[in-house]
This record gives sequence, structure tokens and C-alpha cells, in this order.
Amino acid sequence: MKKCFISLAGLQRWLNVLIDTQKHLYAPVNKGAKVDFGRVASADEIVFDHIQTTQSAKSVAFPRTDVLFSYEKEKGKVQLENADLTAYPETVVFGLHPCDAAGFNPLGAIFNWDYKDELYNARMERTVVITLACTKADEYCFCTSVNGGPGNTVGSDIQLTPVKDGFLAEILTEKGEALVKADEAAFEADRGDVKEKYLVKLPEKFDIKTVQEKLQTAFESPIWKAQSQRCIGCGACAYVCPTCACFDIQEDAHGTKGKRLRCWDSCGFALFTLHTSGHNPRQTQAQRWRQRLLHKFSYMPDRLSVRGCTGCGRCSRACPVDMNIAEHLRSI
Amino acid sequence: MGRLGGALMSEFEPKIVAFVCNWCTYAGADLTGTSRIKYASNVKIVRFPCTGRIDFMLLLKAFAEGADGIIVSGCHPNDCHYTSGNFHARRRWVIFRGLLNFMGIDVNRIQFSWVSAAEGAKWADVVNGTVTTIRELGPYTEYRKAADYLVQQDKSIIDGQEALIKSVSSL
Amino acid sequence: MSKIGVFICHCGENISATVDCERVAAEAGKMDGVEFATDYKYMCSDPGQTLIKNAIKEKGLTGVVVGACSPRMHEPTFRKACAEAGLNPYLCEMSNLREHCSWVHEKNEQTTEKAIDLVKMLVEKVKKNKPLNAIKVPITKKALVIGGGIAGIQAALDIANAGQQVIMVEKEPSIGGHMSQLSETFPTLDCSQCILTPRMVEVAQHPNITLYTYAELEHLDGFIGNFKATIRLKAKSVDYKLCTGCGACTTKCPNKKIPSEFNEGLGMRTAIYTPFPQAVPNKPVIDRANCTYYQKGKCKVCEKVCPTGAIQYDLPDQFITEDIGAVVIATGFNVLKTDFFPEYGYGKYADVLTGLQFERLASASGPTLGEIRRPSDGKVPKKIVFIACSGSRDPAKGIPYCSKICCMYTAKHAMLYQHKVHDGESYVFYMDIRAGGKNYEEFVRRAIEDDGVNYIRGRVARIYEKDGKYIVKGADTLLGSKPVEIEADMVVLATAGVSNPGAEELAQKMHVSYDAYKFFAEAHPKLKPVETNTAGIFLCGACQAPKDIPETVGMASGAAAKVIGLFSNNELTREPLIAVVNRSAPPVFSTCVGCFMCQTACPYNAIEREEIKGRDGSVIKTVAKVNPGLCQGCGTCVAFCRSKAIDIQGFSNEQMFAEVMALMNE
Amino acid sequence: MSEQIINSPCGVKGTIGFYPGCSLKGSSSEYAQSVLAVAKAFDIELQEIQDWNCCGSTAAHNLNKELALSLSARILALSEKQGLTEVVVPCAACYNRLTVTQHELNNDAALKQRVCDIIDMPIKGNLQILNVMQMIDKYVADRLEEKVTTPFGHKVACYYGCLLVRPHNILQFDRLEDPQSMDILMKRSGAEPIEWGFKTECCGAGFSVSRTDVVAKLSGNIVKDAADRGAEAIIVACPMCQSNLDMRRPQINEYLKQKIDIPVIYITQAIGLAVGLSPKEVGLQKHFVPAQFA
Amino acid sequence: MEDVLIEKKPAIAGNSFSGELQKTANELLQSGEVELFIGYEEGTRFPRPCFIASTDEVGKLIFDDRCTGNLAVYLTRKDLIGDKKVGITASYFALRSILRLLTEHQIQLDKLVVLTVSAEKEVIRFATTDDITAYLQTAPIPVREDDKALIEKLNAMSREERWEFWSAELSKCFKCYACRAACPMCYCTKCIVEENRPQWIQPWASTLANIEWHINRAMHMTGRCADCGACGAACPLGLPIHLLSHQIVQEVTDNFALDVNQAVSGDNALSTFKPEDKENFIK
Repeated sequence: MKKCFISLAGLQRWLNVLIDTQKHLYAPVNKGAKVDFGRVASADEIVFDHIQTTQSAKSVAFPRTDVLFSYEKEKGKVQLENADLTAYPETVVFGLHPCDAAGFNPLGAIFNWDYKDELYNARMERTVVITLACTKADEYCFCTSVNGGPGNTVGSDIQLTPVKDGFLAEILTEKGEALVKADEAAFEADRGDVKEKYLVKLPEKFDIKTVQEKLQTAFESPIWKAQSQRCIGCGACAYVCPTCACFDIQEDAHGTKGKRLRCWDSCGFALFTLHTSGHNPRQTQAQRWRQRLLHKFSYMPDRLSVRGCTGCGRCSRACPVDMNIAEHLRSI
Repeated sequence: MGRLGGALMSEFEPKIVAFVCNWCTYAGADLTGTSRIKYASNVKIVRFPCTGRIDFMLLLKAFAEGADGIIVSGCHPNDCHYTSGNFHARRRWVIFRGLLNFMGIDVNRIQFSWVSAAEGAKWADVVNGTVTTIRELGPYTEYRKAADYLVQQDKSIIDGQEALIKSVSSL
Repeated sequence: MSKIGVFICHCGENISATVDCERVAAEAGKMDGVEFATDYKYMCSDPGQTLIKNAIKEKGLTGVVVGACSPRMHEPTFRKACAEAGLNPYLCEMSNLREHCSWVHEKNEQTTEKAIDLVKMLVEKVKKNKPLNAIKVPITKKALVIGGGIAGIQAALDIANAGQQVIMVEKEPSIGGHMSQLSETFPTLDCSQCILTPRMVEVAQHPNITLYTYAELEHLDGFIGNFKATIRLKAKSVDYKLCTGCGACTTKCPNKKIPSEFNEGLGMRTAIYTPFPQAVPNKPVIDRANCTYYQKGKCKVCEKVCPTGAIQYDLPDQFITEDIGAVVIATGFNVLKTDFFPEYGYGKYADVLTGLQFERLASASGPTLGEIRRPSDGKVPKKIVFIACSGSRDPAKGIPYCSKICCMYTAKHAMLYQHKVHDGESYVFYMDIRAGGKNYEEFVRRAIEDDGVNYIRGRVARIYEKDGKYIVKGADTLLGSKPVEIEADMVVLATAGVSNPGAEELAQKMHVSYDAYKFFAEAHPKLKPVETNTAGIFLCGACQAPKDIPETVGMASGAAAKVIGLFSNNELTREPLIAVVNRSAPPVFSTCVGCFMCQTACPYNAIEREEIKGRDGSVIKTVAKVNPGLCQGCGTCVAFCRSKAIDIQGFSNEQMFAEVMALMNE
Repeated sequence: MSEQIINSPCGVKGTIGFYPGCSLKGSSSEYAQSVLAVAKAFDIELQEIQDWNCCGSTAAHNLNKELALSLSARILALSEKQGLTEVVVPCAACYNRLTVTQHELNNDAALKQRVCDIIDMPIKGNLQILNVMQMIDKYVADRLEEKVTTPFGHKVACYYGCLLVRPHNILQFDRLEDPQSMDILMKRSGAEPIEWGFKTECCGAGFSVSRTDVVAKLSGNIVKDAADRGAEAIIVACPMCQSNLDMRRPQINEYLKQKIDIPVIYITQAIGLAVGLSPKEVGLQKHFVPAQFA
Repeated sequence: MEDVLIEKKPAIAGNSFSGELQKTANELLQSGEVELFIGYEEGTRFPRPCFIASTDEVGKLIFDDRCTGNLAVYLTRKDLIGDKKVGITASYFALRSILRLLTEHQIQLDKLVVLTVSAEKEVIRFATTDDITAYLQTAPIPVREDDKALIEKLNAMSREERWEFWSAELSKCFKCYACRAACPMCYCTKCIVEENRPQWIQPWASTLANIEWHINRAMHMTGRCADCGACGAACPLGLPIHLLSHQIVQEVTDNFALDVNQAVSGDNALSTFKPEDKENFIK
């Protein structure tokens, strides 16, 4: 790992160079009253002082709608054509927080646990992740409770920490180094800034070990029903989550031609598990809420050795009825 | 007539779908035929039992699939074969037009009319009038652009569209 | 996998003159799911049909598209051909290449392209077609006739004579209707009662007719062949099983000053009464609103004089329910009263009468025993004025229509007057004389020429009373609008025929439509004059519009013929192009959520509620259900249903969707 | 701007407008006098429209529709400008013209715009236009009987003429034929209204000058029927009717070949007398046919 | 600069008039008149729905100006309510939704105790639908100023500009269906967007697919929408989608001469008609 200093002007110059070299740069930008990721044409569009973007950066590798293959039928014969993975652009995603970068870990685990998902992997290969360590947090943030932190570098290729007059840059991977080379002059020698001094202090909200232990025996607990009462069963939490990976397969058919699509889905939807027979193994919202929590905090750690939560707090911010996940976990 | 039949090649030929009821306008269009009144061939008729049957989504689908203009036509008020289907339809179109207009979807591309089984000439007028209007408005690419997620120019990462464009080259 | 057959017809040269039929067939052959495509000169001809039938059998076709003329022309033909070849007829669709293409466009490339597209639309549609079976509905062979006037009597007798059961409901204590009030009838001047009473008696005695007088329809449920009628039998206060109709009660009843409805207020009746001497049934009822006992608590004279003890004061209204297969509405009409006419004194002049009142004056059974006398002073009027179109044909009065019968009865009235008052002078103010009908014009001429009735073409602006005379001020438009003033002793207004006061309520009870004037609406003004828009409910007589006796009787027989026709089968066969609410496995049962907003959208009240019950009988869900007997297949509910739980066979969501999607797809 | 308040009964600016029109300022001043006297007797405050003009009368709309509408429209606009919501219009012709004008303008936005442009004033078109019977009905109501001190104990023929009730669909006043409102008021004032046949027959109107013979005949029929049925007075609410039945009496008598001396008085005069006003106060001395009621 | 801070926006205490409400809820639960009480409690930033089944918990109940979420959405939740007798504190708009749900046979008034807290801090209990309607006609309608401004802006735009606005806004939608879930009127067991025979609406997220969805959602609100804005408030992306259903409300009131309260309490604006309805757009 290499440490450098970069001024804001230097950073913007470097990012503009990246844009000029045909890389797709995604970064937080203003979207109405909210801040969310968007493709930027110039570095000065980028927002730095946000606490959290509405959505996570997962769509850079797992878009909300993705073409798996296309087909054409003629008199009973079908021609298939797979998605052209080589056409995916070189991508830089900038300004995400450590919790988002950490999310690529569980996401990657899901897309590779038995079948290696070519689409996801191809996109990840072409993506460089530049995180911005957190100097602020709000009442929804709880990364420190799930083994993360405001300066956590897991999943980052480069991490920037806002310091006096600029940023402390940690070049963490080869991908990161290669990116720096686009405009090395923008980077200055490390000024010896102490990263921790600048990071937000975020107390733990619960003890994750205890929570996970309790969950092991909580399947039949009445708490699910009690907690989920106000849940209205939308998919907002899943869609903004950096680790939620459920998808649905749809077909965009036009006569004899069509495309097979992969679209986001959510275990919170009542129809998510509905069988054709009419049977639904998760009939109530309580069961679906239980599934969401157990999946993230029990099944994934058990099977994939990763936790399905990075403490970004997006689900709680996005929830129309204030299903605060940290509060719920604490109350188990 | 010659112009309508063999339109100039350079001229934009709008695609128009007509949603009509079986009892009045479909029969009226039959009468246009039996009267040998010529009209523009840009229109294709879809037969419904009644204007009350016509789902607003079908109109949007027609636009998405390439229609530049739409005609919706049925029995005159009080003439509905089913007594009131056209009245229900009329209310639906009032609301639908209001919403589309609010969203900036071009309601001038949808021509509503009442054409009875006796109004063969009126049907030809309605079709020709609509063709002229739509020809002036031009192709409705604006809407179709939104329909095709492969060429969407949105800059949002969440769409991942640019990636899609290149991923499927053959279509 | 679909195996569609496409058959392109040249229609001689009707299609092939502008459309390249061979090319259309060739292109159709390339379409996805098309197994066989060909073209032929006359597809509807015998060899053409055979071509289709053979292809169905040989190629095992699962659907057929015939590109030919309008489906409104030959759809039944080709569907029948398919059925004969063993293919469900509803798997056959027609593409309209003639009326909608070859006849309306020039011969060129675009026209052929359009024809190909039109075929493609139907190919895509037919792929989604489902085999359907005609709907069979059982029929209860019993008719309900509402109204016991001449229309109802005729309809009931015709149906009963055909061997079917009839229930007749009449709201008055006797059948007979307005015709029984008439003195003589035009154009023959034969006595109305004389020709009517035998038919009334026939109704009462007919073994196939059950007669309920003093009764009204309370409620009608169900649908063609399967109605359920609830009938209110108003309390008569007289036990008809015991009553012999001796008349002792009516003669002894002390309350004798009640205006007689039968005599249009010109005569009086008692509180216990039979409306008129020839009433059927000839047994009295007590008019509770006017009976001293009911109003004041004592009297009971009728009970004392009744030899059989038939008077029963405590009888309540009764309700009976009957299963009915068809309904004939024959509720008749009414005429405007004189108080409708401000310019004629708002009804305050005793000797300004309606035509119907004049009938009673002229009738031998009337209050004056047939002598024309003034109600005010009993004097014989020496000068009488008849005013035709009183209210009718007057948009300002809200009655723009012609009441049709007034010209004729006014001529009759004038004639009767001249026959009875030999030294009398009669005047008729008229707008036009409408005497279309067999011997009608001759009848009017007779009044003018033989009986010396003075016809004045003009309107009467005002009538006022002066010194016991009625000053009738009008104009004679044939003499240059010269003002005319006649000092008349009596004025008869041919007041407009209007709907009965309860018509609207009755129409709503039966879910039949009615026009702006509350007359019942026929299903089609030309071709379905006796049907209503509700299957199984028929119309006859003046409840549909004012009409004279022969027309009424003709219409009644027409309605009866429809009923008899319906009853000639045990089951009713209907096209299956109707709406259906989906059903699925538990726990969903149906995607219908039971908001029942479709009920208000349905013009036919065809949507019912169905309770889906668990094994323990508890209601799990209440969902909509379409009554196949009532649904006419308009599909308004389908477009209205938010969750798409309701769909219409033959024009289903999938079919229409496929058609639209195909239309634009190159 | 000085406020022109004529004869405001209490000297206070009223909230009900008053449009006298030309006749009431000239030939029928006794009508104006009696209306204001009766209003005062019942504490009704009337406020005259400022700068009013002719309503167009029966003549203007025969010549030029826009002129006729504009004349009346100006009066409506002035009333609105004055902040009035109600205007009492005693003259039947004025009442008719103002009401018809407001109706026509309200039913044709383009026409309304044109007329507003002509008079250069805006019109809302929601003015309540009252004739004298309506005014008494609304503002006197039950107080009438209370105030009657000397009941008008005579047989009277209430004569409405053409303009009070026609066109009925626009004016919406009383019954079209055989109206009752005057009869009712007269009955409540102690009179005995007769049933007769000429309540709404034409008096000859503007033919008063040009075709006196026609007036003599039409008005003659009216007067005769009233007299024949024993009426002691004809009650009117229209200056034109009054003058034809009264001023043209010599010609009428000549036509009838009979001398009829039945007086023709305004309803406000009759009511005024009934509530104890003197004949002078209601201008009873101003008629051609002497009107004296003992 | 060095100060690290955790931003927490303080809950703005509105006009709290909770005491009376807690008392009423307590009585209802104690008497057994209701078994479940649906109301609001304090949440992380804003009040949130809460469900009270015993008198011990009534202390949580609040009701103030910030309680704008439409609680009527829970009344059709069978898994939550079952056959229970339920009490609810309804906001102005929730009352409209309750009227509509009654009209559409989704709830029964005999199993429901409807309460609201008036501007005068009175707890009002409604016995009949007429009472609710009467209250709605007299109580002040809560206004949303920022919506007004946006609507004015939109109405001033050209058609093309409106299209640009809406296609850009709706292109962001990722179809989490929070708008649907938050709406009391979206109680279908199978939404049209889940219907795939035929596929009325493209189920994936992309501009037109999203436009189709929102047009359907709005059209399906015709004559039913309480105009509460819950759909827009629920949108995690902050898209002004409630303006679409608001526009529908506007169209219904403008064209069919029904005010919103009438529209929600009567037969549906689309399943009924008047012969004289306007048709100036029909040739």
C-alpha cells in the first residue's frame, strides 16, 4: 500500500483525465433534493459532503436491468446470442463510502458461490473503486457494529480521507496504482496526516456476535411478527442495499425476437415466493422480514462466510415506515 | 386520391392504429369500403366489441411498438349497442388525456371520434384528417426512444444502459 | 405450438384487383406459427370452404385466419365451415382485406403490405384464441305479463293459447285498462266494452293464466329464462274465496263521495267498490285511504251487510315469489290532466275536459249514461270546442312528440257529439290531421263532411270563462291567421299521451331502459320493436309510446310470439363471447379483490357476488361472478378491472394485446 | 364624487338599488312616488343607480340587438360598480329588459365580452333584479297584514300585462298564464281580486301614439272585462299599461260605445292606501280617470 | 474540523395533542371494543405507525401535525388484522381512504372504530360514513406548499418540457413499489404489473417501463385517490409521483363535477357516467 496526498484541485484534474481516457466515471451527484450516483462528464459535478447516497454503488456491477442474452425464432428454430461481456466499459466508481465498497465482498460471494456469474465478474474486473472515508455520519449509520468502520478499506482500490487542504490517498491495489498512473503528477508525497484523527467516531449500536448467536435460535420467535407489523412490503430496502442480490428473470419479447433480462427483485414482496400452484411458503410479512434478517445475519455468514450487511443504514433511511434495522437488531 | 394511395417516397408515412367498436365504427368502415371511398392506407383497424372494452394500456403499447398516431372510435352517445359502453369509454379518455397531457405525452396524436355504421364518408375523413395531423407532427420517436432501454441516454449509473448497448450488438 | 392456416380470398377481383393475394399468402406462410397458407378465388364458395376443411383435417390446424371480406359478413360462414371440419369455430378469425383494404386503397405496394399486416394481426390473435362452447341456459316456461289493459290481455291470451303458463299482474282492482273506459272506438265506432269484456272474461277463465289484480311487481331478479319475480298483492280487505260479488256492500257503503278513477273524476264511487259493473274479477276492494272504518275506526257497515262474511279488515299485503322465464311489459300510458295547461285555465274550469273524460261522458256506462252534459251544471252543451295537440308537439311544454291517437279520437269525439246533440255546433282546432291508417282518413272526412264538424287549423291561445261560457281565443291560420273567438259551452282537450307515473321506478326495478319521456325503450327502433335491451323482457302497447288499439294488439301478439319462441326450446343457446372472472387455486381463488366497481359499470347487471367458502362454510372471500345469461359481452368491465381479474372470451386481453403488438412489429 | 341619493326613505344609503327608468321620472312619476312611499313605510332603503340611462325600452331591440343589450348592460354594470347585489325595477319594461339582458350575456361569453367592450365596463352578471311584487314579497313579507290600517276593500282586477311574466323561461316570475302574485298581495291588503280572463293580454303598448285605434280595442277589451265582472279598480305594475288603460279611456269608451269609469292604479298606490298613506302621498290625483276610494 | 459529529436531526415536536387520544385508546382497549389500535409513535426522525394491542402500550401513542402517513393502508392487511376489531387514528386523508375502502367493500364499519384529532385538539369518533363525510367537508384540508409550486411550474411548461421532466424523473424509478405499498388503495392481491398474460407493463426498470407503471398506477386511482401524497412520500428516490395521482384527482373534479370527498364516497368516477359529460375532444 502506498500513501499520498492529493489536493482537491489535483483530484479533480486526475478525475478529468480519467474521463478523457474514455473511462466511465460514476460519482455522487445532486439528484433533486437527494444525492445519488450518476455518470459524470466533469469532476466538478461531484458532491463531496454528503453523508450517504440514496442508492448503493452495487449497480455498477449488478445493474437494475441487465440483458443475459437475445434470441430470434424462425419457424421453430431459435438462435441465441449471449451478452457481449467484452463490450462492458472501463469504469471508475468514485466517492462511495467504505460501507459500499465493503458491500462488493458479499455481493461477489453470492454471484460466485456455485455458478460463477460471468456478467457480474466481467463488470467487476473492469471497475476500479475509489472510496471516500467518512468524516460524518448520521443516526442511521452503524458500520462499526458490523465489523466495518469509517476508514475501512475492504473492497477499495483507492481510499481517500478528507484531511486539511486535501485528501490522504491510500493506493490499496494494483488496479488502484494503474489508475494513479493516468496522472501521477496530481499526487503529492504523503504529508503524514493521521487518518483516524479525521474519521467520524461512531459508537457501536449492538454487539454483532450476540445478535448472531441469538438469531441461531430465533426462527420461531414472536419477535418477527412484532417487528414487521408496520412493514408495508415494498422493495425499497433491498433496492438501496449494497448487498441485496435477489433478481428475477424476465423476457422482453417482440414477436419472434426478444431478450432475456435479469431485473432486481426483493424478498420483501409478497409474490417473491409465490408458487404457480398458489402456495406461498412465505405468506406473511413477518416471514418475509425474518427471511431478510436471517439471510443477512445468519444464512450468509453460515454458508458464504460473509455478512449481508455493511451498516450503511440505507434501508432504514429509505423505509417509508421507519423499519430501522439497527433498532430492530438491538431489540432481538 | 393518387397522393394518398401512392404517397411521395420522401414524405413521412405515419403508422396509425385504429381502435374501433364492432357495431358502429367497424361497420362504418365497412360502409366506406362498400361505398368505394378511398382513404390513406396508413391505418390498421383493431376490432373491439365496444369502445368500453378498449384498455388505455393498449394505446400506450401501440405507441411503444411504433405507432405515430392512434384513432379511437365508436358509436355516438346514446347509440351504443350495449347502451352505455361509449359513455364509460368517454370518461376513461377524459381522464387519460388529462394525465398524458400532464406528463407531456402528445395527446394530439390520439384522435377520438364517433363514427356510426352509416357514416362511411366520415370514417374516411377521420382517417385522412388524422394522417394529415400526424404527418405534420412527425414520427413519434420521442416516445419510442423511452421505450428502448438499449439506447437510453440517461447518465445514471443505476441504469447501466451504456453497458447494455454494447452488450447486445445484433439487435 | 400453433399450427395456423391462412386462407386468402381474391373475392373474384374485389380483393385481387388492388392486393397481390399470392404475395399475401406467401408472406403469411413465413409467419411464425403458420402451418399452411394459400389463396383462392372465392373462399366462401363451396370449393373454397372445402379447401379450408381439408387443410384443417390434413394439416391438423389449430387455428384459421381467413383473409377475405368483413367478419360482419362471413364470420359465421367460415366458423361453421371450421366446425364442420372438427375445429372449434371460435378458433377461426377473419382478416378484413376487402372493406378495410382493397376497396378503400389504390393498387400499389403499400396496399399489399397493409394486407399482409392485417393478416399478421389476426394470426397473432388467433394464436391466443381458446376453444369456446355455446352457452346453454335453462328456461322456465312461465311468462309474467305486467298490466291488464288490452296489450296485456292480448299478450297473455296469445301465450296462454300456445300452451304456456302466464301470470298477469294488474295494479287496479280490475283488468281492462284504458280501453274499458272508452265509449266507442275509431274508425268503426263499435262499442269498446263490447269487444273488450269477452276477452277480459277469457283471461279470468283461462286455465293457463293466473290473474293477480290489485297487485304490483315488487322486485325482479335473474335473467332470461330464469327470472324470479316478487309480486305484492295489495290487501283488498275482502276474502275473494268467500265473496260472491253480490254487491250488497257497495250499495250500502255510506261513503259515496269518492271521485271515481274509472269515470275520470266525473262520477263518484263508494269506499268499498268495484271500478265498474263489468269488472274482472267482479269483486270489490276497500279503498283504505277513503274508508271511514280505516280512517276513523268505526263503521263496518260492509261487514254487517256481507252475507258470506268475506270482509276482512286485517288482511295485510301479501308477497308471492314466482319463477318466470320471460316478462311482457304492458303497463300502458296516461293522458295529461287539464291542470297542465295554464292557458286553458290550469284545470280550474269544470267544463274543460280531457279526451278521456269526454269518453266517459259519451259512454253509455258513464256518469251521464252516455248523454253529453256539462259537469258544472248538467246542461247539454250547444257549442263545443275540441283542441287537438294539447301539449303534444309542443317542445316548450316538454312534449315534442306526436301522441299519435289524438287526431283520430278527436274526430270520433266530435262525431259522437254531433250524433248525440243534433243541434250542437262543434269545432276542432288542429295543427295537422294525422290520419294514417286503414279507414282513418275516411273517418276524419266523414266527421267533417257528413257530420259538419268545423275544423279550424290553428292553435288556441287562451280560454277564459265569462258568464257561464268559455271564451276560446284562437287563430285560423288558413284564413290569414284571423283571430277566432268562440263562446263555447264545453271544451275538450286532446291532452298528450304520457308515460305512467310509476314507469321509471318499474323500469329501474327490471333494469330496462327508458327514454327521456319515461316511456320504455325498445332494443332497436326498427328491428327489435318488442324487445328491451334486457334479454327476456319484452314490451307491448302504449308503455313504449302512445299508440292506438290495433297497433297495441299487433305489438302484443308480437311480444307474445317472442315469448312463445323463447319457450319453444328447453334451453337457450347463446354466443360464448362473454366476460368471465378468473378463478385460481387457493389461497388466492381469484385475482378479483371484490371491490365490485364493475357492477356499476355493467349495463346489464350481469355481475353478481360469489362467496368463496372454506370447508367449514366460513366465507373466505367474496368475488365477482359474471352471469352468463345476462352478460352481452361489451367488455366495459374488462377494461375497467384494475387487477385484470375479469376477461372477455373472444376478445380477451391476451388476444387484443397480441393483435396490437403484431400490428407494429415488422 | 357626490352621492346622488334620491328620496332615500331614511336618508341613509340603502343596500338595495333602485332603477326608476324614464317613465317613472316623467309620465308615471306617481308610480315612483308610490313605490318610494311604500318602501319608506316598510323601512326599505333604496339607493338609486347613479348616472343611469334608458333601458332601451321596447323599441331598441327591434332595431339593433347590440345597442339594446348595451343600454341595459350599462345599467347592470353601473349597479355592480356601485356595489349593489339587488336592484328594484318597478317598470315592467325596464324589469324585462334588464333581466333578459343579464340572461343573454350570461349565456354567451363572446357576446358578453363584446358588450363589455362597447360600454367599457365589466359585468359579473349576478345581479338580483326585482320587480315591485318581488320586492314586497322579499322585504315586507308578513309585515304587510300587520301594517294594513285601512283595508283596500274593493273588488279589483289585477292586470299584469305582457312584460312582467314573459318570456317565462328567463324571467321565472309567477305563473305564465293566470299569474297570482298581484292578486295575493291585493288580497292581503284587504281587496277582493276577481277571476278574469285578461290578466296577461296585451294593452296595445307602444301603439298608444301611432295606432290609437288598436290600443282602444285591445285596452278596451281589458277594461270591459274587468268592469263587466264588477271590478272597482284595475291594478297594474307597468307605466305603459297604466297609461293605455287610463289615458286612452276616451278612445276606449268610444270603441266600446259605453262609458266605463273604472280607475287604473298602481299596486303600490293600492298598498300605500291600505297601510294608511294619504291619496296625495301615493299620487292618486295624477290619473286621468279619477281614482277615489272611500 | 477535527470535530467528528454524528448528525441527528432532532424530531420537531409539532402540536402534540396526544393525551386525549391515549385516554380514548385506553378506554377502547380496556372495554374490549377494539383489540388492536393503529396509531403513530415517535420514530427515528419522524413519527411512524404503531400497533397497540394492550393498554400498557398506549403511552406510546402520539398524534400531531407530523403524522401524515396514511394509516388506512393497514386496514386491508389481513395478516395483521384478521377478524379483529380495530381502532385507528386517521389523518384527514386517511379518512378519505377509509370512505373509499368502505365503498369498495374492503372494510366493514362495524369492526372499525375511526378516530381523528381535530385542529381544535378534540378526539373525534365517527359513527357513520356520513359523519366522516361531514367532517371532511368542514375540516381544513392540509396543504403541501412545495407541491403547489412544482405543479405551477409544470403547468407553465410546454408539452415538450413536461415530457423531458417526467421522462427524466421516472427514468430513475427502480420499481421498488414503495408507492404501491404505501397506498391504501393498492390492495390488489395481484397487481397489474405482476400480470404477465399479457405483459401489460414491462416489469423491469427502464424509462418507458417506469412510465407505463406510473400511468397505470395513476389511472387506477381515478375517483379513488385520497390525494394524501403517501406514494410520493414513500418514494426512496424522492420522485414527485404523487403529482400524477393528484392530477387524476384534478381531472375528476374538473371534468365530472365531483369534489374529492364525493368521488371517494360514491360509485367510481370511471364506472359511472353522465350522458352530458364533456366530449369536446371527440370528433
